[in-house]
Amino acid sequence: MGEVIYSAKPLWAVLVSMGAAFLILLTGEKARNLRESWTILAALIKFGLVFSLIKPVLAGKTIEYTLITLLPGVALQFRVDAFGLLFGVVAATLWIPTSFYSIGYVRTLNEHGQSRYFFSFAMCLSAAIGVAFAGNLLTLLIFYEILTIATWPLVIHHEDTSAIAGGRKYLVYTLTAGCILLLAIGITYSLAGTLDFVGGGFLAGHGSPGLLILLLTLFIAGFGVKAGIMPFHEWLPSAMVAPTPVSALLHAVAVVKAGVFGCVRVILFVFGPELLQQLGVWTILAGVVAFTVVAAGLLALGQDHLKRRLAFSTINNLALIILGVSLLSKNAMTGGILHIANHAFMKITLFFCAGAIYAKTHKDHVSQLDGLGRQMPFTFAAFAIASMGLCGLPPVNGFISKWFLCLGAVETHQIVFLFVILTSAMLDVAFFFPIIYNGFFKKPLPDVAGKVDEAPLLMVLPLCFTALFSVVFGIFPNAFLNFFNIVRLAVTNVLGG
Amino acid sequence: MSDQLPALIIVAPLLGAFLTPIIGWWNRHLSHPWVLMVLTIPLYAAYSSLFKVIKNGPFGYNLGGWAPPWGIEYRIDYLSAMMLVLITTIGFLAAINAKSAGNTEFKGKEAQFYTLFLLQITGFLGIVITGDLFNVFVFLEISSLSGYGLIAHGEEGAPMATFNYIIIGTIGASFYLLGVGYLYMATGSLNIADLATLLPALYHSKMVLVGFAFFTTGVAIKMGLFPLHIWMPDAYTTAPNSVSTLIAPLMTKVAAYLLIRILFTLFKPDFALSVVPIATILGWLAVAAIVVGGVKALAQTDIKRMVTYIMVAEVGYIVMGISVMNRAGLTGAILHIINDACMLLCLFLVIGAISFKGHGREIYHFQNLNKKMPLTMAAFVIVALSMCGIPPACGFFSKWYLIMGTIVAKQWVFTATLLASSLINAVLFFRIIEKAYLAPPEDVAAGLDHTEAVIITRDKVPLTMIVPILISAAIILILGPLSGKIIETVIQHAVPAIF
Amino acid sequence: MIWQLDILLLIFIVVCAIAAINIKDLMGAVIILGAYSFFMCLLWTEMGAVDVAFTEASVGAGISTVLFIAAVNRTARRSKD
Amino acid sequence: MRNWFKLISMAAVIITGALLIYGTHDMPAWGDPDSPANSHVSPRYITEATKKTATPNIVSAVLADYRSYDTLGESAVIFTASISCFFLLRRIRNKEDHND
Amino acid sequence: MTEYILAKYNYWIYVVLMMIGLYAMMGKRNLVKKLIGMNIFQTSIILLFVSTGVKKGGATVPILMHAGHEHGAQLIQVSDYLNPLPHVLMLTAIVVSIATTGVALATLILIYKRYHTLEEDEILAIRRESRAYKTPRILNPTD
Repeated sequence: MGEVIYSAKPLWAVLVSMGAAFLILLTGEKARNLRESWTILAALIKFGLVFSLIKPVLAGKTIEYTLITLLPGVALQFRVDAFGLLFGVVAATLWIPTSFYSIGYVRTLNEHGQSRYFFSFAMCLSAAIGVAFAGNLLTLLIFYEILTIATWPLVIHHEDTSAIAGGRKYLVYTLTAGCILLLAIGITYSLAGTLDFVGGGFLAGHGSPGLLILLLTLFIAGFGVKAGIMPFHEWLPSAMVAPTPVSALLHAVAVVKAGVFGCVRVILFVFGPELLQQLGVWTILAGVVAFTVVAAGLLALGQDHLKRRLAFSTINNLALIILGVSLLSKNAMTGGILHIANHAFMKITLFFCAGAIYAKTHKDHVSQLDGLGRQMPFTFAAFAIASMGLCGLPPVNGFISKWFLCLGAVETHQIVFLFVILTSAMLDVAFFFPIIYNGFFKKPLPDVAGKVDEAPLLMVLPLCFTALFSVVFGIFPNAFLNFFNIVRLAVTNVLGG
Repeated sequence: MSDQLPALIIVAPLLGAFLTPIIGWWNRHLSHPWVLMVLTIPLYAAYSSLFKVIKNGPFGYNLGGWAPPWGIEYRIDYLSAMMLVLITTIGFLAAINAKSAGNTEFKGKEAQFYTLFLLQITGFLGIVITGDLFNVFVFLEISSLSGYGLIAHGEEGAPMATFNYIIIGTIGASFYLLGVGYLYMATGSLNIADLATLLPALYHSKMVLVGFAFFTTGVAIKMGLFPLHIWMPDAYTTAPNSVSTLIAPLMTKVAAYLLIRILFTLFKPDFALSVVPIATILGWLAVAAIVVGGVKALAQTDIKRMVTYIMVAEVGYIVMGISVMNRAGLTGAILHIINDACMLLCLFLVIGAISFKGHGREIYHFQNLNKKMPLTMAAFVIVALSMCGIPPACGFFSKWYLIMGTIVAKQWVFTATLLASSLINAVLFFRIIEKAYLAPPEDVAAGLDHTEAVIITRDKVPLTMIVPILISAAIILILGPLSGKIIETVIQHAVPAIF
Repeated sequence: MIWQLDILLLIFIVVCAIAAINIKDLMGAVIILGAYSFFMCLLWTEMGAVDVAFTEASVGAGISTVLFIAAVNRTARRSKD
Repeated sequence: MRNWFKLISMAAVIITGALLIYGTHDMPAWGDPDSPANSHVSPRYITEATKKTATPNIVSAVLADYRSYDTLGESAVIFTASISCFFLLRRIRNKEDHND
Repeated sequence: MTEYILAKYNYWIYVVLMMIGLYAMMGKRNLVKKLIGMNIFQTSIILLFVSTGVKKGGATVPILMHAGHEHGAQLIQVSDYLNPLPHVLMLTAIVVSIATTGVALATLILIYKRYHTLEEDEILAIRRESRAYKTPRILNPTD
């Protein structure tokens, strides 16, 4: 796998937001500006650290850092390969706009418990980067569990009955998933004696097919909870009670993507395409996620609460990613992995918009948005761009990943899956376009101001920024962050050649 | 000096205990600093013996200069050195903590309290360090007797709980003594190392089998293994807080140490593997302990009582690790001895601080507690996460090894029990965390933000309480990532080579 | 070592033990326990364990009985079983 | 309920007793001078104690010398018990004084 | 058979004593009776130990007769003296048992002060009552 560089940069990337988290807690409510400058500072430093890793990784190198031995043969180890880097870059990049947006959001709504909010947020980011850079399953699990716990205070942030219920549901689902993962990883370790990720998998030749299929089921169940694969998706819509920036970054990028990331890691780096071909379970897996894709799309149609609709759209897209990977063909894989990044940019824009609308007008149902586009043109324009992307229309970046997914589905000669992908695009159109149409063209509700009256600048700028980048990455997939090259490299790492 | 280390570990606290009443009689405020001063000696000696063992391997110390089978030998190997460090560290932290709580709980009787406190620690240390079966009994009794005295001084139901403890504990100790008697009749020796060489020829002798049965039953009683745990919840719940802080984390662990000694040093592992079905019995008892402990803990609203039932389950963990009879399982059991002792220490310290500030122990009393005692509750959250097995706290790692052990042994029911139990723990602790950290939903619904709803003053927890709490919480966090190191340097040598 | 004496003492001891746990008057039970200890001393002397017998006579039969009597005096004397 | 408990304890006692009696099966005959207990460690006490410790009573010699730490422990036990009793009972007297 | 019984009857009687003591500890309701049982139980174990030191065939108490003589040491015959080790151990055990009894009696007095009875079931009833009284459950709809 090319040259290995030993560097503590991945560790620092993880630690920087953890340190910021404690500084935030120490600074407390009294010095708000100082506290929030910690967040922004950490976000910038983190981005710088992660960004500096792109170049060596694209040159075919792997960055490794071993902290301490945990078990014989397994260390607390960070290893940055192309796939991990993709997730890391997405999370680190999007933290910057989210930080600004968060500040605008909590100040506009005058939220309580802001220190706890920013503390948990920074911890989540730390854990997400840890997940991205984990060099083996155990390290991954450790950060995955930290992520679980750090998200909980954000979910229950409002402390009302529905928030607490949502938090409990979240914990029940994710902690059970953690236990299942622990079991799965334990079995893996007892079979193979190692947990280090290897492109193309390391489980081949260990254990009986029955046990391996059971193991795969456990893994997918464990990671699938966070990735919202049906029937484990139930917590995600309930967790939408969280403040919108949380939904935006965590339930579109960090947390759910960590689940998807885990699934993909297991499929490609633990089992490997060849083993899955041999076991013949990839069709079942793809079938399950394909069902999720369609079902989530249908359910989204029925939601009137905007954030819940977005949540189901998230479930739909996450399943699409896993579908792409489990098709095991080169193009489908490229599309799936690329969709991790693309979906993140688009979905975070959508959530930002939802948050901006809520902060300005306290409206959170689709049916209340009539004519609001005239009052908040920037917000609605961004919303329109992002939803076009999710429907797969060029020139937004969603088009590219869906294109590759379709190519991959054709490659595998499973026309069913092509059909699924296209159906999901149709469903996307069906549940997004009415919002845009009503927002711009329907007669405004009486309480909508006739003039342009946007949310605060700290909220509008980030959402314009992410929308803009969604378009930029659609036209130049290799702009700035080299997403396309990274994805190509990741696929090469797995499939070889 | 360094040759006399093993003797120093016992003699220093013992002499310190003899002198404490005099010091206390002279000036009762001096007894606390005196105890701390005395405890630094075994603390130092324990750490240096651990380093000595790591460097040079196990060593013995012949008391009075008599060679082992005739005289009493103190034997320090990897396991006992580790236990010594554990006991002295926890004892020291508990001693620091004892000041504020102890001075109110035992007003006017500090001297006696600290004397018993030192004797308790001496007893634990003696059980661990000695290489002579009868000497173990003597130290077991020292620790039990001082424990009886300390616990009986607790709240309303304490004397009755203590009486039950005395009866059951004496049955346990007597069973242990019977076991010693049977083995002595079979071999004529009392020295563990000597017996270990003599016993293999006699494994099928009925005397040895019965002796073994009584040994394990006696130790199981002291350990509080289901169904012999009946004395434990009452005794530790009603005990004074500064006492349960010391005894609850250590008594069960020392007994677990004895069980490991009996199963793997006194008897060779193949005795348990091929002669008696002890592993199976212990394993299923452990499953029952975990299930019953967890369910009973769920039923409690008093947090101290809840923790005692969690202890029942935790003993089940340790025994389960022993019962699967493989390297991973036993490593997990030994690691869990350390981790669980630290977690329980922290829990009881937190409970002690909460009670000291006059808050109730029922769950509904935890309302808003994070505003009143933020540091204490932060420590509580760390322990809670550790108990649920969330990394990087130490509870995760011992659970990992235990689960590995059950997987290797292909005992899927055991695995399932362990996993289910960590979920039960999550329920147990998160309902308290929710209470402590969240405003009541009624207030939120009524539009009262909890910063406005109640004007909350911070409780000033005395330094002698908050420092041990923070140290123990830090230990929990540090032990987790260090567990690989601990296993590499200590525990892997303590596991019998045939595993 | 005469086995007849031996067996006689043992029978006494067992009888005392049974009586001690069955008498409803606690003071009586305690005194019978003292007698039990005393017979035990005799048995040990007969077995040649003179040191143990001495200790038991002073500690077991003596101090222990005194403690019991003192405790029973301060508490209830009747027992329900 | 109570009888039920008595039955259980009776059963436990009988099991214990049966186990103990089962163990006696392999025991050396009563008073056997060559039993392991009498032949492994103890002969050396009898032959050497006087030489090494200059005490005619072998029990005292072993008690005070070979196993002196048992004796130290024994005195610690007494000390513990007396302090425990003192610790527990003094409060009552204080309370009574207070109440009266 | 007779020989077997003669060789073992001692042990059996000890076991019977132990069973009596153990039964009193577990089955009796009165706390003093439990303690009496505890004493019986412990003495029977001591008896078992002491009997391991017995040697038939002319062995006497373990006190040397020729002490002080220079050549006395050579004359010592192991079979002439009883095994001293169990005696040593049991001296300690007796002390331990009396210490336990002492602490137990102290708690007994505490219990009597508090509940004015020494019957276990009565005490349990009182405790159950007081606990129910002391900790009222607050019925919280969210719990």
